Amino acid sequence: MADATAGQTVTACNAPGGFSRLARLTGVNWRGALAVVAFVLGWELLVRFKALGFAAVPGPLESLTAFWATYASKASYWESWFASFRRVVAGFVLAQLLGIPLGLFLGTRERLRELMFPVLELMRPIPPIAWVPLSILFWPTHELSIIFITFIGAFFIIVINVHDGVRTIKQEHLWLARSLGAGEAMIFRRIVLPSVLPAISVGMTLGIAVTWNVVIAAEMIAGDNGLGRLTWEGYVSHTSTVVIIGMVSIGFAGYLSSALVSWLLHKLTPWRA
Amino acid sequence: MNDVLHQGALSIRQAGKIYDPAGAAVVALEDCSAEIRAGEFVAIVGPSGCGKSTLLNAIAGFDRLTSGEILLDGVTLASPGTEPRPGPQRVVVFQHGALFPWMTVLENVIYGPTRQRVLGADAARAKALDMLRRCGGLDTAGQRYPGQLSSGMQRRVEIVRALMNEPKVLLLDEPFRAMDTVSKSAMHRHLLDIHALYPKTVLFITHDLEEALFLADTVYVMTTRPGRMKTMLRVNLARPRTLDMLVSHEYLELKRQVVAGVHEEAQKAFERGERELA
Amino acid sequence: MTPLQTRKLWRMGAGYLIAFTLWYLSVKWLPLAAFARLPDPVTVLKEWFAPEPAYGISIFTGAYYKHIIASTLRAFAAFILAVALGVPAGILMGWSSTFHDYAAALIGLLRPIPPLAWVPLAILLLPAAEVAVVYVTFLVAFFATTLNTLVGVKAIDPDYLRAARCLGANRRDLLRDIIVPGALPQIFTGLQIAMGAAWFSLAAGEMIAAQYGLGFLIMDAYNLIQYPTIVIAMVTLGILGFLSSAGIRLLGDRLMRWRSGAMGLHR
Amino acid sequence: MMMQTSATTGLASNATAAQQAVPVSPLAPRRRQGHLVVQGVSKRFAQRDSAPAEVLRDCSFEVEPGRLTVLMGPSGCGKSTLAYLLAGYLAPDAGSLTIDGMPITQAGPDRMLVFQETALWPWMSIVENVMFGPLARGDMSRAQARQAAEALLQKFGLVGFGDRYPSQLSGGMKRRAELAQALINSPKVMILDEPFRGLDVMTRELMQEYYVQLFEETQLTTLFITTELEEAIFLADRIVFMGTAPGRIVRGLEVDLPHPRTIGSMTSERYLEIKKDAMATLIEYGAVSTD
Repeated sequence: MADATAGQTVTACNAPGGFSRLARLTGVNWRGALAVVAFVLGWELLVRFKALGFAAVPGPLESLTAFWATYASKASYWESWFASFRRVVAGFVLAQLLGIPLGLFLGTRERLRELMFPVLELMRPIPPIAWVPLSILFWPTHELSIIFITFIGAFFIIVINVHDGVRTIKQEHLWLARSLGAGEAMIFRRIVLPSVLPAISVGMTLGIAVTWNVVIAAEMIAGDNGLGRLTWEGYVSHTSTVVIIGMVSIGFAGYLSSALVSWLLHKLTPWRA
Repeated sequence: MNDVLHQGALSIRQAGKIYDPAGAAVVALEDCSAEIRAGEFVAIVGPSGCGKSTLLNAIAGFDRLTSGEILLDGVTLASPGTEPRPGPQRVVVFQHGALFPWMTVLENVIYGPTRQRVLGADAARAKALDMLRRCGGLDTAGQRYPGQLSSGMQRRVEIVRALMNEPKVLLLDEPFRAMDTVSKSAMHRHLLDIHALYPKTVLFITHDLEEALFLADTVYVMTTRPGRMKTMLRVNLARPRTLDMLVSHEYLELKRQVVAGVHEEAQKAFERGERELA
Repeated sequence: MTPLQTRKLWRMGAGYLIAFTLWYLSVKWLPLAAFARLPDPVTVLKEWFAPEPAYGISIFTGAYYKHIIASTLRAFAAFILAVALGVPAGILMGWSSTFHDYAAALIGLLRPIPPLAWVPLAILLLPAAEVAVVYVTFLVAFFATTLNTLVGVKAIDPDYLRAARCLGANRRDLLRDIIVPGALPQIFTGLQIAMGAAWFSLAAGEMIAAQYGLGFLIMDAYNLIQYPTIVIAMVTLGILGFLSSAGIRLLGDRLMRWRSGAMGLHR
Repeated sequence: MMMQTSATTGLASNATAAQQAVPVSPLAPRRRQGHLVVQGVSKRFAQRDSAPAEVLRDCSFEVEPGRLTVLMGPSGCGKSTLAYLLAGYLAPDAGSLTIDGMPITQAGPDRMLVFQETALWPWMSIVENVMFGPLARGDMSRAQARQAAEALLQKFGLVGFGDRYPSQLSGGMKRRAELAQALINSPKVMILDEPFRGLDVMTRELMQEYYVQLFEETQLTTLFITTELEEAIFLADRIVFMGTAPGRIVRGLEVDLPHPRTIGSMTSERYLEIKKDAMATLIEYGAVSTD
């Protein structure tokens, strides 16, 4: 789930063409808009003509109307939003609160790193979802077990990113502070922490994406509410509009949280404009 | 200057370039003219942002002129009307080096002739090894990757890669900028030897006046933006150039003539740079 | 081995030992029911290496390898599909701005949806649960590969393109001689991320919708109260993930010898 | 705006203006301080998978107070290591380093080092960077520190850039901000480790002129490290030459060009003689071939 941030869109060679001039003038990616419209139309047509197994799947229009008609106003729909968000926020925030200090410790204390890091390195490749059964066994309530899974999802990523960040602090930055007579506490607060912020932001950006992915699967397997559960039940009860609505809602929720995280990180690092 | 060559005469006539005419309309080049004879080693000295690279890009065919014209042996290379097209007639050696890191030295050097199907693989390889050997025994590094060479060796291999295409004009964009004194003076020696072996018209772009005077037949000093040829100085030092010329009186006299003008342009460029940042 | 390395090795060993004993003590002695329910490391190891394992899964039993092969095949099928489609897509996006505008919008539309949210729809749409699991695994690997390839193409120094054009290279030459090799390092970074993500999604997909594979084994062992097998399957997933990433790194180093060559730079 | 043309007079007036506000202006000419003595210093660096590399072997030289000494040598000969030893970041394996007779044991504001790559903290504004020293040591109140910093920025032609982040400044401007950051602490010695290396030749020459005028005005003991011969001769009262690694001092050369040094001094007869003499030493000891 941890994929790289997209590169900027300056391309090797700009084909002149109408659209790019239009795009430059209006700043809107018209071709992109065209692509999205084509996608939705294609989806509608495939459903209309029952092609390629789309028989069991509702079209965009049908899903939209179903959403407005029944779900937009239904309390239980918004409750699933709230349930999923609660788990994501709990797991993610906990992962940052524990992960960042641990990452800092591992990055600065040689002995602790050589002791603990290999163990972390061994646990990292285990997919977070694989922890579901043990988590259910361990935690008294389903809620806690799902929060633990979301925590695991974000925890390893932030610890390792912060650890790498601390180890790439420019030596000159530390030496200069020592020459100027700053004590260790001030050096940590005003030099080490700010220089680790970029690594923290990478860890959080990747972490929030993983957390959403994990919460959906955990809810599908072990949850009794939440957007993942909603989507799964849509499938089980063959009301496929709910599957679509669930997916789109999850997409929005994921997008919103990522946007929130990147806005927050932008505020924390104004100098990196 | 050896006039055995009758190829590579470069005529720059009132060249002008404006970036983003509709928007910020930054005038990079304005009424920039120079007549460069075949086989002449010309150095262009100017502060950063004075349009040296813009001129080089126009000659090399990377960018289009907005006014004026540049001809190579009477044929139009660049003008508002012509479609800029790079080609082996005028090859650029880039400031930060552009040897393809994923190709060995030999693959780099034969890239040009083999891509243009001017030479078969074996013929190209033979010619490349011969040229590398003559330019300071570089043939032994044939199978190594650029990343394994010193910056000096990389720069020379890049020059050989350019010469393999029998270019009419060799364009050097501040090639020795990041080198310290000792390696820079060694590179000057190598460049002059190679130029003697393979006489070509050379356009050498630099910030370093001393380097320009030591290497070139003619030095053009460019004004800060918009770039124009401020002064032209014939360097009448004998060839081959030797290190002790650097401390000769003729050299000192040449330097006295232009150092004030160059310094003035540098000051103006520096202050404009800061005003723009303010 | 220098003293530095031996000390590091000792500490690593000590780290594993401490983790192992902590796990064992917390399960065996800690008066907490939560811990007591968990399988302890010694039982897990015994089960894992037992010729006749209590629950039928150990390094000596065929069933274990049946699951491993199933998962590995799915992971690599999805991964290879993602590379075959993702690398060209990334290069095309970097190479032509028209294609980029279209593709970027579609990716932007689909990417925020967590891959596992696709599972129900995939099962409905696609013929078999098997294809659905591979599709979900493919999706996340595809996005990682495409976007990293795009970043790789963007990061190529324009001087290389200009130098090649000076030397008479046409558009096709540029693509083959400059764009692909130049973007390769970043492509391989993408492949490693894609592989990691593929195993993440595969495990979840198998837990939800598969009949065999390590993900399925984890849920099956849970339902049949064979807890040590859960841990065996989890650790096996971890090892497979680690080995496949290491494999990609090795492939990368071999393909890009010029980069390792750069290490031997003598100044 | 970059630099008052009438170098000396312009600087003096600002100095006095700053004086009332701050007890001792860092720029007023001072008693001869900052006598550095390096005696028989050797240094080895442990390497991960091979025997330790010997960087310095039995290095001895002096930096007289109130003079500008240039340490000149090929890249990779251990010049920066010497700078780090003098700044107190590293300890020698053998030999001794003292300042005004006191052994150098740790980093301190009496010996300020300007690094090759800018070490301005990117997350602090320029004025915060400059104020960091006095505030870290608690020598000044926040108001005093800000006033002293503003005075220095004004002196270095960086008026109006105080609230900018380092990434928003040009190479030359960042270097001047670093000088301000160092000078606010009234150091006894300034150590500059190839400070103008990344700049283009012309900006570099302007910065050389800038520093030599600052030195002529403050007489602040300076150790200037470079690989560029012209830069060494233009700035130095005395040049100390280092041979290739493992670094040791091979020769000293007095540069008796008159002060104040200007671009003109680069075209005088005496300059030529000194350059000829120095080139011979460089070729003999610095013979780093590029192949």
